[in-house]
Formats: sequence, structure tokens, C-alpha cells
Amino acid sequence: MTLMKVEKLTKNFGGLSAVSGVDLTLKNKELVGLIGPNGAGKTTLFNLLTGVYSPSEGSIDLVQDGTTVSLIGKRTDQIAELGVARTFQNIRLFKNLTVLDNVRIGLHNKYGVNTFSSLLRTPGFYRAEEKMTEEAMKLLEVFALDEKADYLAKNLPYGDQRRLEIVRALATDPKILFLDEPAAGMNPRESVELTQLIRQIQKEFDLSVVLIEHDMSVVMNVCERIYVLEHGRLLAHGTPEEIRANKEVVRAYLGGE
Amino acid sequence: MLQVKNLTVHYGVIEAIKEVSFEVNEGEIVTLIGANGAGKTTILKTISGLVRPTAGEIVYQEDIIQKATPRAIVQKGLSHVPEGRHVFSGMSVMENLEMGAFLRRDKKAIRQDIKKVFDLFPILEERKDQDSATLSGGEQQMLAMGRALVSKPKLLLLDEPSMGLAPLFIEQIFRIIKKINEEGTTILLIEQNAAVALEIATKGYVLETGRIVESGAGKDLLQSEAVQRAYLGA
Amino acid sequence: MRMLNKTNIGWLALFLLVFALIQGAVLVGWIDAFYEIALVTILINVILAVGLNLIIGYSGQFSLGHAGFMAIGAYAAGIVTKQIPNYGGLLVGMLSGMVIAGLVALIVGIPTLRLKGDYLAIATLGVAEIIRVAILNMGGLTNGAAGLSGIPYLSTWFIAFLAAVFVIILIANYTRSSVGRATISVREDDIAAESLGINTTRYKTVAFVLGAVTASLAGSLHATYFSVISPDQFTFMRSIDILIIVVFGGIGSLTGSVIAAAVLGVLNVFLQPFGSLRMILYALALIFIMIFKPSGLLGTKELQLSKWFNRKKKQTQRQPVKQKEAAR
Amino acid sequence: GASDVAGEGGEGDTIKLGSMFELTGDVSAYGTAEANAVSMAVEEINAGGGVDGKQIELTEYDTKSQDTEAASAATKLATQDKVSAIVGPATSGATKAAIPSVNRAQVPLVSPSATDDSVTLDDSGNVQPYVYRVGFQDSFQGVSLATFAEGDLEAKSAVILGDNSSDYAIGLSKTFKENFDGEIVAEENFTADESDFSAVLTRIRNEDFDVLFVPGYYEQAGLIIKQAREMGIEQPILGPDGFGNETLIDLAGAENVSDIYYTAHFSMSSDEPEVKEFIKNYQEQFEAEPDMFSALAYDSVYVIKQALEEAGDTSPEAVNQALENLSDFEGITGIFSFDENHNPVKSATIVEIQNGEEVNATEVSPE
Amino acid sequence: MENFVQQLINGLSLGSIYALLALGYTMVYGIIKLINFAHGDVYMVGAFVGYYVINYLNVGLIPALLLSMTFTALLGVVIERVAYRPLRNSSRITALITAIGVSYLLQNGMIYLVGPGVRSFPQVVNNTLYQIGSFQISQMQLLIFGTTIVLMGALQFVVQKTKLGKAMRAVSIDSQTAELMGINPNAVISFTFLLGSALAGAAGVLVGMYYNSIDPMMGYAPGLKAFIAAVLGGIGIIPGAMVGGFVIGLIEVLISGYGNSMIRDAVVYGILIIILVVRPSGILGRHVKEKV
Ligand SMILES: Nc1ncnc2c1ncn2[C@@H]1O[C@H](COP(=O)(O)OP(=O)(O)OP(=O)(O)O)[C@@H](O)[C@H]1O
Ligand SMILES: Nc1ncnc2c1ncn2[C@@H]1O[C@H](COP(=O)(O)OP(=O)(O)OP(=O)(O)O)[C@@H](O)[C@H]1O
Ligand SMILES: [Mg+2]
Ligand SMILES: [Mg+2]
Repeated sequence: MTLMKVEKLTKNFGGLSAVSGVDLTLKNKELVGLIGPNGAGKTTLFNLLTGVYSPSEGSIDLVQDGTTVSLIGKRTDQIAELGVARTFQNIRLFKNLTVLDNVRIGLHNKYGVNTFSSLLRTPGFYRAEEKMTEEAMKLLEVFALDEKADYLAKNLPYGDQRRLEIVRALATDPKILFLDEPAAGMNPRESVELTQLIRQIQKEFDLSVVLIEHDMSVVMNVCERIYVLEHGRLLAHGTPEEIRANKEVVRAYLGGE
Repeated sequence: MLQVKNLTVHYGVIEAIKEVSFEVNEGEIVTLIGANGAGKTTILKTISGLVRPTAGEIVYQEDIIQKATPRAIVQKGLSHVPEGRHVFSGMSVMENLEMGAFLRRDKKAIRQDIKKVFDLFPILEERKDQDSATLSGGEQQMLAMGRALVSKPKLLLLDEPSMGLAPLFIEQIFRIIKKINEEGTTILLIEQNAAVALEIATKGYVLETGRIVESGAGKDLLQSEAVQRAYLGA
Repeated sequence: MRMLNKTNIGWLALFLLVFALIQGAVLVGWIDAFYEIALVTILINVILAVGLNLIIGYSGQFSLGHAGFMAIGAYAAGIVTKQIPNYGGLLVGMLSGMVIAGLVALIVGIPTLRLKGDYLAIATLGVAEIIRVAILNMGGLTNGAAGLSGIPYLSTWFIAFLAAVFVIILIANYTRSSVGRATISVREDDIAAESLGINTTRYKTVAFVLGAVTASLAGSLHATYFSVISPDQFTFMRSIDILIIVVFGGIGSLTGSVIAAAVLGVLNVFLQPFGSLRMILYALALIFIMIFKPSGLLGTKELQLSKWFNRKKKQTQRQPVKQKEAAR
Repeated sequence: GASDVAGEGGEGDTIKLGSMFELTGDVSAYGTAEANAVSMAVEEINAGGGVDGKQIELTEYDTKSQDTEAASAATKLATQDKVSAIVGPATSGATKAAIPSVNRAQVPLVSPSATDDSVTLDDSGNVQPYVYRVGFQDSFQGVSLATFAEGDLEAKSAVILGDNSSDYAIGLSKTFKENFDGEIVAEENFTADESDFSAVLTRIRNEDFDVLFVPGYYEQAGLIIKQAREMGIEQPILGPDGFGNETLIDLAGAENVSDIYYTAHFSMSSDEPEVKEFIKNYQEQFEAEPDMFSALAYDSVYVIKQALEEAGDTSPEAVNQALENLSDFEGITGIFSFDENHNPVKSATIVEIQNGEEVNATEVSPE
Repeated sequence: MENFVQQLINGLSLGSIYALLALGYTMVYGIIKLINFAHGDVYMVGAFVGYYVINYLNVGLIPALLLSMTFTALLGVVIERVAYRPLRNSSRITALITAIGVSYLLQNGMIYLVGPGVRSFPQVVNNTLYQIGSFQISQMQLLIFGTTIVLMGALQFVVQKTKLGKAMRAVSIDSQTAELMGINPNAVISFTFLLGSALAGAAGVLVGMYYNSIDPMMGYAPGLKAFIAAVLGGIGIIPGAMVGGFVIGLIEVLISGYGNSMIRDAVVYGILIIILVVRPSGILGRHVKEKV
């Protein structure tokens, strides 16, 4: 079943077309890779899909309970509420907050009570807070971060920060999760662990994952389908095997051994 | 060329580096590898004068430099490509490169060296008037490297230069590193990508929580079982 | 009853203790009429600083217009209590001031809170000036530049104390809740917050409105305690005074704001006999304190009774090495 | 706690007097001039043997030009320092802020220069029992100036240029308008911290009028006169006692200061020995010219001295009684008594300046 | 119409004073992101230095300007060294509070030393009035206007084109990395203060002479206006400071001249807010959405 349909998506910065005419579909519960040379427009594409940038042209539709919603013109937070979550290429945690609070903020829209209940501490407030903490701890446990719930996010090692960002995104209860270079800065061993983790959450949380990554061991291992971008255009699209065999992709991106 | 002797560095009360000693000889590529948080970046920052050590000595070309300012150290021909790129956002690509040549006076030669950087990274030439803040991650990495090269260093400190680069480009960047090394620049390299780094390194050191636990020729280390297990996840 | 947990009872006990101490000092005569003025000034400043800290410290919005909202509350209470000189009038005045201040904050907040940093600072400064000029031009209602005098003396230190406690509880409740965390997330990284579905404009506005409403309350107390108000009591410099308290206490620490208001209040009393030297001494004190305690008295730390009670349960959090935070 | 050694108002051989002025902040120029004169007067009195043989002990506070500080300083003087009377502050706003404090403590306060009519009266028109002033009230000056404009200057139309954020200007404009039978052609405003008045002056230049009334202080008035004259506005300029400082002429440049008329409490070129003495001493002690602020403050101290002598007692209540009944006080700003509203009943001098020199003085008495 | 042209002249002349101060403001802001509240007070000190050297050393305008600029330049460097440098790595608002402290100190220190009163500035140049048709413009107005334009051009050139200027920008973006390029951030920052404060000193003398009035509080209002002008134009942008200054000067004058002067300040701020809502990074600022 189609979850997201993107057509002719284009983003121009001055004279530069960072993304041009990209078509893309995303089905329920699949793992998709997005690769391409540096500056190909991958991050920009994510930014368009999550409302950080507004596209110059094209359409983005999200299928929800059988009805189609256009994401064009929606704010980032509205898109997030529709079930689209992401992580960032340069980690953007709430650095001075604890690990637990980072996740609880992700849970805010799901459980948070309104301003008045918070100001006046109604019984509902205490219930909601408890539930939120409980669920946050549960999520952290999945990623083996529960031990560090009280740490300030900025004091976590790099690898943990990347994982925490994923937990935080998952907390919003998304249907689609966009991960921008989750393995950057990790050593090969940590990358392998991450690969397993991505597979696991895709299953456990029933979601579709789109992943930008330059580490081919990760991409080829987890993705069912891969899109390749070059100069803002779609260069190729197919299974990992097809992509590996695609001469164009090898020329533009993978390089020969 | 560079000797680090019994270096100890503290962040507040935390001891990030503990009595580390190593040596880089002229013409070598030396690599430091280690897990996240092992202290690699801290060592580079201490060498270039951004962080002050609590104990130990750093000798660069006969000069003791652990008390010198970064400016003085740069003047001696040492250049540092920091972790996380740190391009001057708000300045164009070209201006960033010019900043790399801040201490140089030879205008003509600078222009030639910038040209050389553009040959190495053609995409930078295409983007030369673009605000460096809006470059893609990989482009910024190239810019940071190019900027260091313009200063014509004798010793180049590289902190994870391959981070965020496309595979094709990682190959290229290591080729470039090798090339500049062959052209006479000594290199101290930090890499997560231990396999590739050790491949080109003359020698390597393995760092674990602020201590050097193993060292040897690059190729030998690559074979070492400890390295294999701990960092390559084989 | 979750409300009656140990922590809340602890807070109640703390407030009662402080009250009893002050009341005792008043009865014994240690706090005479002069010290009472200082005390009420401190309490009013506590309300103002705690409210401004919500805006600056928690939602990360740089506002320089707090005095404007204070003026609204002062005039609302002044005008109403001159007509109805009793506690009913005081209540009506306070509430109407709070409603007006809240509405004004809402109306100006929605367009201006998109602005960042100093641009917002100028906009809020402008809002406060507009409020002031409006008051200057309202003819007999506000009595223009001469202001209102002879406002009934209705607020006592006790009422100011109650109001301060009320505001502290309200704002502490707000910051230590899910909406409070959402507000903080906007300060920490608005782009990341948006990506988590948090409507940043909404939380900035809520904090701004809450801050304005409490400032108005402080203004009402001010008017009905000092009996005299005029537009030039609510200039830009008044906003700066409040800002100084917030920064001095620690941006993002409500406890800090309370302590700083008290410390600066005492310092002011102490400097009063120095005549024309007092402002020089005050300026020097300000510079030295900031240089030696750049993050304010408490940084972002709070007095947390919950920590105190649960100390045995939780291992103390490993405090990170103090990190020099780049200016943001 | 406060010491309870002394009876109220000092004991034995000293009399306690409180002084509270704007020594820092916006209006510190006026406050400082007054505080200087107060301390000079006290020194003089003490050197001359004090009051009934008792020395005056002066306690001075700064009000930072802030109303709440005025309330606090007044309370401190009245309750902790237990003074017999208070002199200050300079402005109406600060004086009004101090009223609740002195009322509660029942200590008299004499403000040298609070001119707003409502300073000595409460909302229902009753007199404030503990507050007195030595300067003219706004309505008196407004009336005098309006009469002078119509009579001596034969003005049929006027333009008013005042500071919209100052109660002084507003009070003066109001009574001037009410009492001037001619036409008010325009009413323009500026704010106290401005130096550039060219925009309003350009606007005024095109109006047809006979006299320009500038209810304000010398700092702005000096600049207004200069800029107006340079721009070719030649009509007479009329001002209140706030013009009364030599600096006005320096600021405007003597060549521009012609056809200027203002109400004065005393004339700097007066031949009265007391005035001469005052000017000389002030110049010596503070290396500055005294102005109307300092003259009024100087007189305020002597008003209190007279009250103390008449009361024969240093208790604030007794001093207050004596002030209520004070009559025929002879000071450098004139001879006066307090009326039932605690305002001085004295005549004003309207000074005329031509080419930077005082050339004429017209006496205007209260009706 | 005649009046309108005269009012434009009035507005530009007032605006050029704001702009002159805003230039120094924006320079300092541009490099350390500090709202240097003491800038207006340095201007005040500059005016007083001019006053004293002219009165006691009997010098002319140019030597007075130079002496005053030298003095304020040194003052600026000392202020930076003592009060701001220790806070280089603290939050911006902390540094702002210190700047307010310095401002209070200069103001009240001056009140303490010379008294709070206003004094007239010695007129060493003849302020000739030029009558062109029915408009007037004075020599001082032209001088201030010209100085502002020239300085703006010179500063813009320094910052954008010279090596030192680029170093200033680099330090402002990332001083640690700038250090790695061989730049000495402390020297660069000191230089910026030197330049900015010298400008303030010059402005103090010129404006003091123009209005013929100086006092220890004279820095407050124009300082605030200059800050607003700098922000309005796009803070850190040198031509922006000038544009912001002119815009505020013109708005103020046109409202006083044609609108209701009673509510002038409210209208001025209202217009400012509208401009900012439309252009959230100031008139000349580019609103770049942060790349994520
Ligand atoms: N805001 C912007 N203004 C101008 N150009 C931009 C902007 N954002 C991105 N670009 C340009 O668009 C191109 C695509 O950038 P993008 O960040 O999407 O690349 P990417 O595929 O994510 O690369 P990388 O793998 O290196 O992160 C780059 O050349 C970049 O310079
Ligand atoms: N500014 C700082 N303040 C406090 N602690 C720090 C600071 N910088 C680094 N550390 C700590 O010092 C240790 C070494 O950090 P360093 O950045 O040198 O590691 P690294 O080996 O470069 O790691 P990575 O591979 O993640 O870059 C870590 O524990 C880190 O948390
Ligand atoms: Mg990217
Ligand atoms: Mg590192």
C-alpha cells in the first residue's frame, strides 16, 4: 500500500537546482535507501519532505487512512503530527536536557496535557506525566539507553547521540522515519550494530524507514529498495543488487574497487 | 618532526588524555585510531594549541610548543583540519580559502594554490561564490581540507576527513592525502575508517580511553586481532 | 491524592516557614515601615523576574518590554481602585489588568515572536513604548504624564507575598510539565522541536502571554502599594532592571530569580546612603558579579525538593564538566 | 533595629533634617543643584550658631530619579532617621510618591520645586497635611504668563511647544490655554531627551502667531531658542521658571537670546545683599552658577528653620504646625506666607532678556 | 512642498547622527555579537574630551576630533579588555548586562566628576547657514552627513575587502577556527573596539558642536536609537546601520512635521515593528533559513 507519493519535486536555490523533478513512492513498512554523491540533494529532499523547505515545484502526498493529504504548504510540526519523523545530518539533540527529557518532548503531542492542567496540576496531569515517563523509559530500553536516562544529551558519546536522536523521533509515533546519515562518525563495528537496530525498529514499530547513508555496508544490508540521486535528479532506482550492478551508479557514486 | 611526550589533558576534573607519547617523523602518515570518546580529537587540539595540557611536552621541529598560541603554531607550518568542518559560514567558498592563506603574503602563489585546490575538488570551483553555510556536508568537508592546504603546511593534522563523504570520494580523499604526503607534507590522521586509514599509514597508534594501547606499522596493526575485534567489527 | 505528595507538602512547608519568619520579624519590629518597602519591592521584583525568566530563560525569547505589561497592570488597578477603593476593587483591577496584558501580548506576540534575538528585543521594546505612549495620551483616564496619585493603599506585604508565591508555583508548574519541556525545546533547537510536532509559535506565545500576565499582576501590586504611578516609572530602564535580576540569578533558574531579586533589593538598601556614589558602586558591583559569575548566581540550577526527598533512591547525577557554552 | 535613643527629631543639641534629591538618573541636574543648596544652607545656619543654639544634622539620600526610591527614602528619613522635617525632592512625581510615606509617619516635607497643582492637594481637593512647597504652582505661572502675553506683549495668538511626557509642561500648558484669551494656533510636542527640534520648528515657522510659549526646562529651551532663531522664528518666546538657569543663554548663544520672557523667583542681577551673598557662596563652593532650583532649595531650608524657631520644639508635629502658620518668610526668592493649601503666596517676576542680558523685570502678583 | 524638502533635510540630518553612532555599534556587534550598550556613553565621553581640549588647550576642530578619538579609542580598548573579554565565552545576555554596567559606570562616573548639568559646547567653527531657495542647511549638517557617508564607505571597504576585515568576519563566525588560520582573535577584537570607539568619539565632538549642548546623560537616547537603527538596518551589516539611521531619522521628522507629535514615538515604534515583521532580519539583512 502506498504511504507517500512524491511527484516532480523541485527545489531551486537561486540558479541552483538542488532537487529537480524527483518522483518517489514509499510503501507501507519498507526500508528504502537514498544515496548519491555529496551535494546531490539528499538532505534537501528530506528537508522538502518534512516541510523545512517549501518546494519550488511538485507535489508531496501522504496517504492516511485511505485519504490523501497534500503536504505542500504545511508547517514542519503539522507534518510531524501526520506521522513523519526525522533525524538530522548534524545531530540536533536538545543538548542541555537529559536523555529522558529529549524523549519525553517527542512524546509531548501524544500524551501532553494542556497548559491549564499543567499550571494547576490536575490529576490528569500527574497521570499523563507518569505515562509519558514510562513510555519514554520503555523506548530507551529498546536502544539500551535507559541506564543513561539522567545524562545530559551533550555528554553522551557520539554513537549514543545518534541513537538517541532516533529514539526521540520514534517517540512521535511516526509512520515514516527519515534518517539522515545515521552511521556517520561511527566505527565499522558500531555501524553493524546500527544496521541491526534499524531492522529491528522497522519491524517492532511497524514503520517505513528512508535512510540516507554513505556507508554501503549499512545501505546494502538493510534496504529493500534504493534511490540514487545525482545533481538533484534521480539517477537510478532498484534493489541493492540492481544498484550495485548499475554502471552509472558505479561511475557517479560507488567507484570501482 | 613532532614528538608528544607524556601528554596529559584535563577537561575540568576529567582526565581525557593520560600520559600519551608518540612521534611523527618527517614525511610520514601517522594515524590515530580509537573508539568514540577515546581522546583523538583532544590530542589534535592540544597539538595545535587550542587546548592546554596539564602535563607533558610537545616538540615540533625542535621547538617546545605546548605553551605557544595557535597563531604561533600555525606560523611554524602546522595546519589543523578540525572535526566537524568548521567552515566560516556566511563567507563564500573563495573567502574561506583566502582565510587559509591568512599568514601568507605571496599573492601570486596563493592564487596558484587555490587553483590547485580547485583541481583537487572541482565542485568547490563551481560553488566558489556560494555561502559556505549552504554547502552540503561533503562539500564542506572538502572546503575545510582545501582551506588547510592553502596554508601550505609542513605538518597537516586531519580529524576524520572522510566523515560524511560518498564512497567514491572517500577513495579520492585518501588518494589526495597520499598525494600531498608524497609532495612533502607530513600527516597526522584521525579516522574512524580504520581499515582505509591504516592501509595508507606509515604507522598507527590505537587509543583507548585516553591511553595508547597499541602501536606499530599501519599494515601490521591492521592484522592485529585486537584492532580487528574492537574497531572493525569483523 | 497525587497533589499531596511529599514534594508538594515540602514546598508548602517551605513557603509557610518563610511567611512565619517574615511575620515574626514584622511583629518584633525588625521589619519596620522602611524595610517593608524594601520587602515589597523585592516581592514585586520576584514576580517580574520569574515571569521574564519564563520568557527569556525557558522559551529563549529575548524580550525587552516587560515594563510595558507592568504598566498595564498598574494602571488597571490604579483606575479601578480609585473608583472602588476596597479589596473587591483590587481584585477586579488585578484581573482586568491581567486580561488586558494577556490580550495585548497575544496580539503583538503572534506576529513578532517569529523574530529572532535582537530583532525581537527591539520589537518588544517598541511594544512597551507604544503602551507607554498610549497611557500618556489617554487623557483623564490615566491623567497623562502626571500619572495617578492617591491610589488607595490596599496591597500589603502579605498580599504581595501571596501573589509572589502564587506566581512562583504557577510558573514552576508550567516549566516542570510537558508543555514546559516543549517550551524549553523551542529554546534549545526550534528546528528539532518542529520536527517533533511542536508548534513553536504556540509555545513561544504561551510563555510570552504568561509572562505578560504576571508582569501585570506585579504592576497592580506596585500601584496599590506605592499609591502613585506615572508613565515614566515604566520605561525601558525598568525593563532593563528586571532583565538584570534575571541574568544575575541565572537565566533559566526560577530559584535564581528569587534569590537575585532579594540580593539586589538588599544591595539597594545598603547603597542608599551613598548618595551620588551609589550608582557608581552599583555599576561596579554589576560588572564584577557578571565577570566572576557569568552564568548568574545559580546558573540553571533549581532548588528541587523532589531531589532532596528522593536522594537515597537516585544516585546523584554525574554533573558534566563545566563546559564553556558558546554564545547563542 | 532602629535605634530608640533619640526622641523624635533629634535630641539635646542637634536637630535632624532630612534631604532627599535626585542625585542620579534623569533629572539629577535639578536634584543636585537643590541638594547642593540645601547643604550650603545648613552649613551656613550651623556656622551661624544653629537653630536656637542647636546644630542641624543633615541626612542625605539619593532617589535615583525614581518614584519608588523617593517613597523609600522618605520613609527611611521619617521612621528610621526620625528627622524633624524633610527637604526635597525636586520633581512633582517624586514628591507625590513620598506623600503617603510622610503622611503615615506624620513628618512635614517641603519640596522646593514640585510645581504640579495636585502636589499639595489630594483627589478630593483637601490639603495634604504634611506637604509644602516653595516654588510657584503651575496654575499660578500659567495664569501669570497668559496675562503677561496678552497684556505686555499684546499677543493675539500663540503656539505652545512643550514636553508631552512631563507633567510640568502639561500643567503649564493647561492653565495657559485656559487663561489665554487669544487663539492657540498650534500645540506641538517634543520629548525631554531630544536635541533636534528642527522638525516641529519647521512646522511652526509656517504658522501665523504672536508668541511662542515653551513650557519646559532650560536644557531643551536653550536649544529650542537657538534652533528657532536660526530658522528665522522671530516671535517672542515665553517660558516658565524652568528657564531660570544661566546655561540657557550659553546653549542658545547670547546673540539668539532676545525677546525671551520667563517667570523668575529671583533675579541673578538683583541688588539684594542676601541674593548676592547666596550667588557668591554658591559659586565659590560648587564652581557653578546657582539657578532657580538651588535658590528655591536654599529658601526651603530657611523656611524650615523659621518654622523650627517658631515652634520652639523639634518634634515633626510641632514643626508641621509652625509651617501651616508660616507667614512673612523673607527669602531670596521673595517674601511669602503659606496659604491654606500650603502654597507660597508670592509674586513672580517676569524677566525679559535681550541679547543675552536681563534688561527688564515685571512684577506679577497673585490675585 | 518647500516644507517637505526642508523636512527631508531635517530628517537626513538627524538620521545621519543616528547612523554615525550606529556604525560603531554595528561593527562591535558584528564581531562579538555584543549589544554594546556603553557605546552611547563612549560617545558622551568623546564629547566631553572635545569640550575640555577645546576649552583648555585652545585647539581647533580637527585636533579636538583627533584627541577625542584617540581617547575614546583607548577607552574602548580598555573597556573591552577589562569588562568584556572575560565574558567572551559566556552567554550574550550576560555580556549585555556587563555592557549596561559599563554604561552606568561611565554615566554616573561622569556625573560624579563633572556634575550632571548641561553645558554648552565651545563653537570653534562658524556654523554657516546656507540658504538655498527657501531651504536651509548648515555647514555642520553637511559635515556630519558627509562624514557618515564617507565613514560608511570606508568601513564597508575595510570589512569586506581587506585582509583585516576578513579576519574580523572570520573571528565573528568562529573564533577558534580563526585562530587555526593564524588569526589572533584578541587583537582583532581589540582593533574593532578601537575603531568603533574612535567613531563614537568623533560623533560626540561633532554632535556636541552641532547642538551646542553636552551632558553626562547625552549618550542614552542616541545610544538607544543607534542600537535600534543598527538592528533595523540588519545588525552587523555596515550599510544597514546607515540605512537604519536614516530611516529612523526620516520617520521621526516626518511624523513630527506632519503627524501628531504627541504620539510620535509610538508611531515610530509601530512602523519599526511592521518593518521587522516584513523583513525579520532588518532592511538589508538576508533571511537565510538555517541549513539543516
Ligand atoms: N539553503 C541553500 N542555499 C543554497 N544552496 C543550497 C542550500 N541548501 C543546499 N544547497 C545546495 O544544494 C546542494 C544539495 O545539498 P544537500 O545538502 O541536499 O546535499 P546532500 O546530498 O545531502 O549531500 P551530503 O551527502 O554531502 O550531505 C548542495 O550543492 C548545496 O550546496
Ligand atoms: N570541551 C569538553 N569538555 C568536557 N569534556 C570533553 C570536552 N571535549 C571532549 N571531552 C571529553 O573528552 C573525552 C575525549 O574526547 P575526544 O573528543 O577527544 O574524543 P574522540 O576520540 O575524538 O572521539 P570521537 O571519535 O567521537 O570524535 C570524551 O570523554 C569527551 O566526552
Ligand atoms: Mg546531506
Ligand atoms: Mg573526535
